[in-house]
Amino acid sequence: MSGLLSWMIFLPLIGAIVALFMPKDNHRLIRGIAFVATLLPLILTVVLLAQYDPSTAEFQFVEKAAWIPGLNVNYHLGADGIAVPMLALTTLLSFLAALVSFNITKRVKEYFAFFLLLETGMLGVFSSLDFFLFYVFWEVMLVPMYFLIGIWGGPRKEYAAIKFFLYTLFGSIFMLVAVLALYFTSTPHSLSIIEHIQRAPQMTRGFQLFAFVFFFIAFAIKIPTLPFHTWLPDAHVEAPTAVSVLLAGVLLKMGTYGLLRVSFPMFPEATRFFAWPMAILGVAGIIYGAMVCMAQTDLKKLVAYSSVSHMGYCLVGMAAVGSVAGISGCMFQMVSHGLITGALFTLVGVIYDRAHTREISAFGGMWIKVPVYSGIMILFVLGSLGLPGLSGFVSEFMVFLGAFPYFKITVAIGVVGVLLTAAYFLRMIQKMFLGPVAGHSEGLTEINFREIVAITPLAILMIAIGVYPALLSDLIQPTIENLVRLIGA
Amino acid sequence: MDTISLAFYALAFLIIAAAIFVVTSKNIFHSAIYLILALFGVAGIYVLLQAPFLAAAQVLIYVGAVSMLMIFAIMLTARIADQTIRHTNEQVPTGLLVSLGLLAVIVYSLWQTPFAISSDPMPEGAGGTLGKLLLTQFALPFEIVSVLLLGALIGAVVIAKKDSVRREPEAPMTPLPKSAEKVAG
Amino acid sequence: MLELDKLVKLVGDGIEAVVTALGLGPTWVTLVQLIVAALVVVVFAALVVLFLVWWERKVSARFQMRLGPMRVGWHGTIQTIADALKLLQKELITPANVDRGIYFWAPVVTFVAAMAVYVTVPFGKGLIVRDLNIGILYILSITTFTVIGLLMAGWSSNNKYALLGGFRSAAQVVSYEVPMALAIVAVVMLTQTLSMGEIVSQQAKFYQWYIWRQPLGFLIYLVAATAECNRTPFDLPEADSELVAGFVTEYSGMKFAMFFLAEFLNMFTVAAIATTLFFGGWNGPFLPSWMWFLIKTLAGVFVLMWFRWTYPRLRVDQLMSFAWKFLLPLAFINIVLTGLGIYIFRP
Amino acid sequence: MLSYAWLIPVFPLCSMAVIMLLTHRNRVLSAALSITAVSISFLYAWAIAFTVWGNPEVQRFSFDWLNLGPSMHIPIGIQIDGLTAMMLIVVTTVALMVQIYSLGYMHGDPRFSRYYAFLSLFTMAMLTLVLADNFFLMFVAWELVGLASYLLIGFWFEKQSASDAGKKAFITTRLGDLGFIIGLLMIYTGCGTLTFGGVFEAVKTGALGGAFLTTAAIFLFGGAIGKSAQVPLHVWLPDAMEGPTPVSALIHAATMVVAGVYLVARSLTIFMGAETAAMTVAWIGIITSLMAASIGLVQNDIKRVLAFSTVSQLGYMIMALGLGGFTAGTFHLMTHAFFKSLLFLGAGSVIHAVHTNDIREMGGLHSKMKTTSITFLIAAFAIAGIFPLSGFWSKDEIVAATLGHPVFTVLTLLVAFMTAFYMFRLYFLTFTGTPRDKHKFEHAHESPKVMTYPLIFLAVLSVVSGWIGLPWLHHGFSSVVFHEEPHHAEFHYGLAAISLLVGLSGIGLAYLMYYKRRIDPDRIATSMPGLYNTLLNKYYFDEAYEVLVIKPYYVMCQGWFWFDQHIIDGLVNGAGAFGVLWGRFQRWADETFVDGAVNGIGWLTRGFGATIRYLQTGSLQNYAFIVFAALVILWILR
Amino acid sequence: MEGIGLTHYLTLSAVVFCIGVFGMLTRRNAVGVLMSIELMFNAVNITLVAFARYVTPATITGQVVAIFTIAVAAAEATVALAIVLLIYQHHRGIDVDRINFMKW
Repeated sequence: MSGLLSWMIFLPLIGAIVALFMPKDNHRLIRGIAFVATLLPLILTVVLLAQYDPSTAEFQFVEKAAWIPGLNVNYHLGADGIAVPMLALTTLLSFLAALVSFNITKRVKEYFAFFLLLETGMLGVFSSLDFFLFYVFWEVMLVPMYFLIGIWGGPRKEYAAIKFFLYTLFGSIFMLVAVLALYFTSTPHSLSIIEHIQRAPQMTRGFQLFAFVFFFIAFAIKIPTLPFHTWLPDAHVEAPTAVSVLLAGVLLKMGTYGLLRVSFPMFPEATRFFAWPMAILGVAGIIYGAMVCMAQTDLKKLVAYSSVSHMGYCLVGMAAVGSVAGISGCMFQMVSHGLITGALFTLVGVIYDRAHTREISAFGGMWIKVPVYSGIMILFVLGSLGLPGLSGFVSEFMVFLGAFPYFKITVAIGVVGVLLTAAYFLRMIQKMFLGPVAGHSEGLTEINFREIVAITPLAILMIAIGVYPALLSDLIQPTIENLVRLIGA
Repeated sequence: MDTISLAFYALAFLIIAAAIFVVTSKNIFHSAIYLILALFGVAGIYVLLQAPFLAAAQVLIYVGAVSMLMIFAIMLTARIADQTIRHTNEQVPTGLLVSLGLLAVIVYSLWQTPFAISSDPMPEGAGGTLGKLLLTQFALPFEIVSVLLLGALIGAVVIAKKDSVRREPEAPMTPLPKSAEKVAG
Repeated sequence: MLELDKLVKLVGDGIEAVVTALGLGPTWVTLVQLIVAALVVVVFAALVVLFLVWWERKVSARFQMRLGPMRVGWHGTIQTIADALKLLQKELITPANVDRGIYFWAPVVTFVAAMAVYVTVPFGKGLIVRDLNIGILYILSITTFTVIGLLMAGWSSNNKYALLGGFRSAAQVVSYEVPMALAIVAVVMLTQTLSMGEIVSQQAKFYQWYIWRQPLGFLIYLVAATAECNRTPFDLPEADSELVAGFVTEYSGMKFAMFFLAEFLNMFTVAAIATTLFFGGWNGPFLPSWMWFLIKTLAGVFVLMWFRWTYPRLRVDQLMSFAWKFLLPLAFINIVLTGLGIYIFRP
Repeated sequence: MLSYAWLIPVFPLCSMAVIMLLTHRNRVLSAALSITAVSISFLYAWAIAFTVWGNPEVQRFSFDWLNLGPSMHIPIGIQIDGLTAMMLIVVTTVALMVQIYSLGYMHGDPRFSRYYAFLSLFTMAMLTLVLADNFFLMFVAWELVGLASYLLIGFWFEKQSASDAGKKAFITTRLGDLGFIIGLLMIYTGCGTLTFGGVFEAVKTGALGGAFLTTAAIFLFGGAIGKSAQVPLHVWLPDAMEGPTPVSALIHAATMVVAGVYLVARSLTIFMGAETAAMTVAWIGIITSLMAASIGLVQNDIKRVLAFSTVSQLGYMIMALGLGGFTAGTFHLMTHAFFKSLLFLGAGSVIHAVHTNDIREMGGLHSKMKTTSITFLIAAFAIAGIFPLSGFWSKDEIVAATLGHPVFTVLTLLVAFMTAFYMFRLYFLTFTGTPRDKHKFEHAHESPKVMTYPLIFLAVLSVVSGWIGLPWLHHGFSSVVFHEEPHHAEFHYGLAAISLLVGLSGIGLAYLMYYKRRIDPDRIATSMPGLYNTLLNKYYFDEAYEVLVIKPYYVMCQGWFWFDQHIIDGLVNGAGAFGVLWGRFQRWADETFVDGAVNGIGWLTRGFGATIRYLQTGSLQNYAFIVFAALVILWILR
Repeated sequence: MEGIGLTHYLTLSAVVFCIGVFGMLTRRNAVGVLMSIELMFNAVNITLVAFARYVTPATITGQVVAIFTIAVAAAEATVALAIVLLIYQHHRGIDVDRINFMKW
C-alpha cells in the first residue's frame, strides 16, 4: 500500500472535516466518526508494523514529492526504528483517548475535530523528514492542544492553555532559528533532514554547538527537562482526561524524539560535548520531580510531576551517547511512559468523573469499594515505579545500564530516583486505596466497561514489553546502532 | 401657426405651469397631481419628438409607478397639521435668484451654441430600433441598469421594512432654535 | 349585411369632403375625423355600459336563482336608463373639508382614462380609431390613469374609508399591472408588434389564436386583469362590508355615475384586450367582424361576472403575496418558456 | 528433569493468574488451586534435590532475553546446584505448610482468594529468585518478592498500621535495593555480564578486583541489608508482623528475609575477593544479631519477639558468611527456616486462640492447646541449640566459623545465650503459669487440624533437619551445598559443649525468672530504666529515622515544591508578566509620543475644522444651493 | 414664424430644469424635494430626446439614454422614498430642514 504514512496522517484530518459537517447535536454520530477516524490509523499501524523491515536502519515507507520547489521544500515522509514505535504509540493512544473522550458532552463536534487535528499533527511530526514539514506539523499540533485545554479544561484552563502555548511557541522560535541557520548554511539550500545528517561531518564545531543548543531549548521545553517543566503540571491538571493522556503519552515524546531524530545525528560533536550536562539535567529531573511529587496533594498533579521525573530517565539514557543500551533505554522509556502515564491519566479521569475531585486526601480505602479499579491503578503505579516484569523496569534498567559506564556518580545518584518514586507512589496508594474507607470513596462506582477497554491494551503492552522487551528492541536496534555510529562516541 | 407649433406651445405651457405649481403648491398632494400633469405633458413632448415608445414608457413609469410611489409616500407621511407649516424654507429669494441665474446662463448658452442639426429620417416603427440598440450596443449598460433596479428593489425593501426599525421613536430631532421657530410661524 | 367598416369609410370620406370644402387643411380633416370618432366611441361606450349594467344584474340574479330587474321594459331592459336618469337628477353633494379641486377632477380623470383606451381597440375590420404603432403599450399606460383617479378620489374625500380604498386600489393595481404587463410581453414576443390591428390580423385562422401558444400567459392575464379592474375576488378597494364603498363613499350623483361608468368600461376593456390578444379579435366566419368582436368580448365579460359569484374575496396580504410571490414568478417562467419556444421553432 | 526446573515457579504463577482472573469468587477453588500448584512444585523440588544429591554438578539453562550488543546483553536462565536445591526444598516445604495452615487461619476472611493469589505470587517470585542463574533475574525476582511482601503485610489494609507497615517494608527494602542496582551496574560495567558464572570467573581471574570490586560488593550487600533486615535497615521487619501470621512465617521468617543471606552466599566469591567487604558483612551481621537479640529480651508482643529473633538469627547467618562460613550460614538458613516458621505458626495458633499478641495477657495455655505447646517447645529448643535438635548442629557450625576471630566468638555465644533466654521467656510466659487474662483463657481452644498438622510436620523437620549436617555423614549437607569445593568441618566437641552450655544456661535463667519466679524481671527492669527503655524502644531506631530522615525529607519536598511553584514557575510567570509590563510601557509610549504626534496633527486639523464647520449646515439644500450658485458664479467669472 | 426647432425644446427643458432647481432648493418637504428632482430628470430627458430627434435621428442614441434615465430615476425614487419612510418612522416628520444630522 503506497502512501501508507500519508494515509495515517491525514485520515484523522479527513475525519475532522467530515465531523465538522455533521449536525452538532448528534453526539453519537460524531463519536462514531472519531472512533473510525482513530481506528483506521491504528489498523494502518498494524499494517505498518507488519511491513516494517526491522533489520535495517534505512528510512522506510518513504514518500517524497516537491512541495515548494522555489525553497527546495519537499513533502518528505519516512519512518525508521525511532519513528515506528512512536507512530504506533500515537495511533494507539489516540484511539484509546478517543474512547475515553466519549464522556465529553460539551461542544462535542469541535472537541473531536480538534482532537483529530491533533492526531494528524502528532503523526506528522513523527514521520516528517523535511524541516519545513516537521515545523508545520509541530505547530499544527499546538493549536488544537491550546483549544482542547482552553475550552474543555479545568478551572484554570485559560492560564494553563496560554502558558502551554506560549512556552512551546517560545521553544519553537529557537528551533525555527536553528532550522533557518541550517538552511542558509547548506549549499544548495536544503531543508531535508537526511541531507543535513549527511553533511554533519562538514559542520564546524561552533555551528554545531550553537544549533544543538537552539534545538535543545525547543525540545527541552517539550520533554520537559528540569528548568522548563512548569507548564506541564498546569497543562496536565487543567486538560481534560483524554488530552492529558495524549499530552503525556505522545507530546512529551516529541522532545526526545526530536533530539534523537535531529540533534544527535546532525550535530554529533555537540552531542558528545553536551552529553554530560544532559545527564546532569536528567538526573536532576528525576530526583527533583520525584521530590516535588512527594509534596503533591492533587492526584493528577502528582502524575504530572511524575512525568517530569520519568522523562528525566529518557534524558539520562540519551546522554549515554555511545551506548546502544542507553539510547534504547530512552526509547523504551518513551514507549513505556506513554503507556503507563496514559493509563494513569485515564484512571485519574475515571475517579474525577465520579467524585469530581482529585485531592488525594479526599479518598481512602478505595480498594474495598472499587477493587477492580484499584487493582488496575496499583498495577500501573507499580509499572510506573519500575517493578520488574512491567515495561517501566526494563526501560529504567536499560537507561542505567547504558549510562552507568559513562557517568558513574551521576547515575548512581539517579538510581535514588527509583526509591523516591516508590516513596511517593506508595504514599499515594496508601492514602487513597488502603486504610479505612473515607471521604469520597464512599459513593464511588466501579470502573465501567468502556474504560476497561481503553485501559486493557495499555496493560497488555506494558506487561508484554516488561516480560519480553525484545518485542520492541528488535524494532529499534538497527536504527539505534546506526545512530550511535553517527554520533561516533 | 401649424398644429405642431400649437401642440408644442400648448404642451410647453402645460408643463411649465404644472411645474411651477409643483414647486410652489402649499399642498404636497396637489404638487403630486401637478407633477403627474407635468410628466404627462412631457410625454406629449416626446410624441412631438417622434418618440412614441418613450412617451408610452414615460406615462407607464412616471405616471403609473413613480407618481404613485410619491403619492403613497405623501399619504404615509403627511399629517393634516403639516399643511399649516410653511412649505418652503428660507432659501426662497436666493433660490429664485440662483434658479433664474441658471436659466439665464443655460438659455444664453443655448442660443449661442450652433447645433449640428441633422436631417436624417427617424427610423420607422415604435420601439424596434430602440430594442435592438438596447440589446446590442447598449447591452452592458442595460444589464447594469437591470442590476441597479434589482438592487434598488431589495434596498428599498430592506430600508423600509418595519422590522428593521425600532418601534419607539428616537429622541426627537434637535429642536429648531427659537428664532427659527418664529420665522417659521 | 351590416358592413360597418364601409359605413365608417363613407362617413370619413364625407367629413374630409366637407372640411376641405370649408377651405381647411388636412390637419383639420384628421382633427374633425378624430372628434367624430371620439364622439362615436363615447356613445358606443355609454351604450355598452348601459347594457353591461343590465346584464350584470340579470346574470347575478340568475346565479342567485333570482329574476333581477323585470319591470322596466322587456325583462327590465331599460331599467339602467331609468337608473341613469335618477342619478343625473340627483343633487351633487360636495362634503365639507374635501379637497375641492381634486374631488372634482378625480371622476373625470378616471372616466377619461377609461374612455381613452378605446382609441386603439379594434372593434372590427377597419373599425379602429387610430391603429397606434405602440397600441398595446398605449393601453397599458393609459389605464394607469384610472388609478390616479382613484387615489385622487380617496385622498380628496377626507374620509378614512375612502383613503383606505384608494390605497388598496393603488397598491393592487400597481402590483397586478406587473404580471399583466409581463403576460402581454410574452404575446408581444410572438407578435413582434405592438399594434393592435396587426396583432388581430395575425390571428386570422382559428388555430392561429395566441391562446394556443400562450395558455399560461392568458391565465396570468385573466387573473391580473380581474384584479386590475377591481372585480371580485379582487374587489378589496370597494369592499362594502369593510370600507363602506371605498373611494366612492363620498361621491354621489353624476360623479358617482362617472366612476360607475369607468368601472364597467374597464371590465369591457379587459375583455376586449383579451379578445384581441388571445382570441383572434374580430376574426371569425360568417358573421360581420364587429359582431364577432362583441360576442367574444361579452363572453369575456361574462367570465368576469362568473368569477364574481364564484370566488370569495381575498385578504389584503394574500392579495399582495399572490401577485408578487406567485403570479410574477409565473409570468417570468412564461416569458422564459416563450423565449425558449421562439428559439427552438425559429425559422 | 533438571532442564525443566523452570517449571517450578511457573506452577504458582499459573495458580496466581487463574485465581486473579477467574476463580477469585470461589474461595475453595482458589485455595485448592494454590495448594495444588505449590504441592507440585514441592514434589518437583524434592525430586530435583535428590537428583542433585547424587550429582552435585552445577547445571545451567539459559536463553537470550535481551541482546543489544555489548552494551547490554542479558541472557536469563536457571542454575541448579546444591544451594539452589536446598533453597527450593526450604521454600516449597514452608510454603506448602503455610498454605495448608492458612486454610484454617484465614478461614472466613473476606479476601481469602486474594490471599492465596498473593501467596502464589510470592512463592513464584521466591522460587525464581533461588533458581536464577544471574544477578539480573535474581533482582527481578527480588523485587517481586518485595511486592508480594508489601501486598501481604498490608493484606489487612483497613488497619492503618498494616498499610503503614507495608509501605515501610517496601520502601526500606527498596533503599537496600538501590545498593543492589548500583552493585549490578558496577559489576556489569566491570565485566560485561551478569551471569553468576561469568562474574565469578571475572573475579577469579582478577578482571574485577580492587577497590572497584569492594565498592561493588558493599553496594551489592546493600540489597541484602534491606531484604534481610540488617542494621540499619532492620526496622521494617518488626512492623511487618502486621501481616497475617502465616505470612510472617513464610515470608518474614523462613524465606524472603533469607534472600539477603542467599544473595551473600550465592555471591560469596565476590565477597571473598574483597576482604574489606567481607569484614563489613561480618560486622554488620554480628551487630544486627546482638542488637536484635537484646531487644528481643524485653518485648511483650509474641510476634515481635519472634521477629527480633529472626533478625538476630539472620545476623548470625550473615556474620557467618562474612567470615567465610558458607556451610554454616546456609545450613543455619535451612534449619532456621523450619524451626522459625514453626515458631511463627505456633504463635499464630496461639493468636488464633486468644486473639491477642500480647504475652502479658496469656499464660497457662499449655493445658488448653497441647499440640501447639509441644511443637512450640521443640522449636524453642531447636533455636536455643539444644542437642540433638537441628539448631544445635547449625549453630555449632556458626560458632565454629568464628574461630580465629575471638571477638566474634564471644559475641556469638552471648547472642546464643540471649536467644535461649528470650525464647524460653516467651514459652514460659505463654504456655505455663497461671492465665493472666481469664476471659481470653476461657475462650482459648486448640486449633483445627489443618493448622496443627503442619505444626507437627515442621516440628519433625526441626528435629531431624539438622542431622544431615552430621559431620561424619557421607554426602551430608556440606558435601552438597558448598562453596568452591565440598568441605568437611571438623566437629569441635569443645565448642559444641560450650555453646550447648550457654544455651542451657539461658534456658535456666528464663526458668528461674519466669517459671519459678525466683528472680523478679520487673525489678531488674526498674533497676536499669535507661537500658530497659532503650531495649523496649528498639534503640530508638524508628524515632531516629522519623526525625532524621522522613521529616526532613518531607520538609525538603515541600521546599522543592515551593521552589518549583514560586521560583521556577515564578520566573516563567515573571517573564510573562514582564512581557505584559513591557507591552504596557510600549502602549504608554505609543500613546504618549507616537499618538501624541498624530493627535497633534489631528488637533490642528480639528481646530481648523472647528472654525469652518459652520459651513456644514447638514442641510442638503444648502449644499445644493451652493453648488448651483457656484455654477452660475463660475460661469459668470469664466 | 418658422417651425419649432431644437432650441425650443432645449429652452423648454431649461425652464423646467430651473423650476426643478428652485423647488429642490426651497421645498421643505422631502417628498417635495424628490418631486422637484423628478422634474429636473424630465427636463434632462427632454433634452436627450430632442437631441435624438434633431442631432442624431438615425441612431436615436438619446432615446436610449433617456430610457436609462427613466429606469435610474425610478430606482432612485424607490430608494429615496424608502429612506423618506424610514426617516419618517424615526423622526415623525420628513422636514428636510430638520434632517440635519450630518451637521457639523
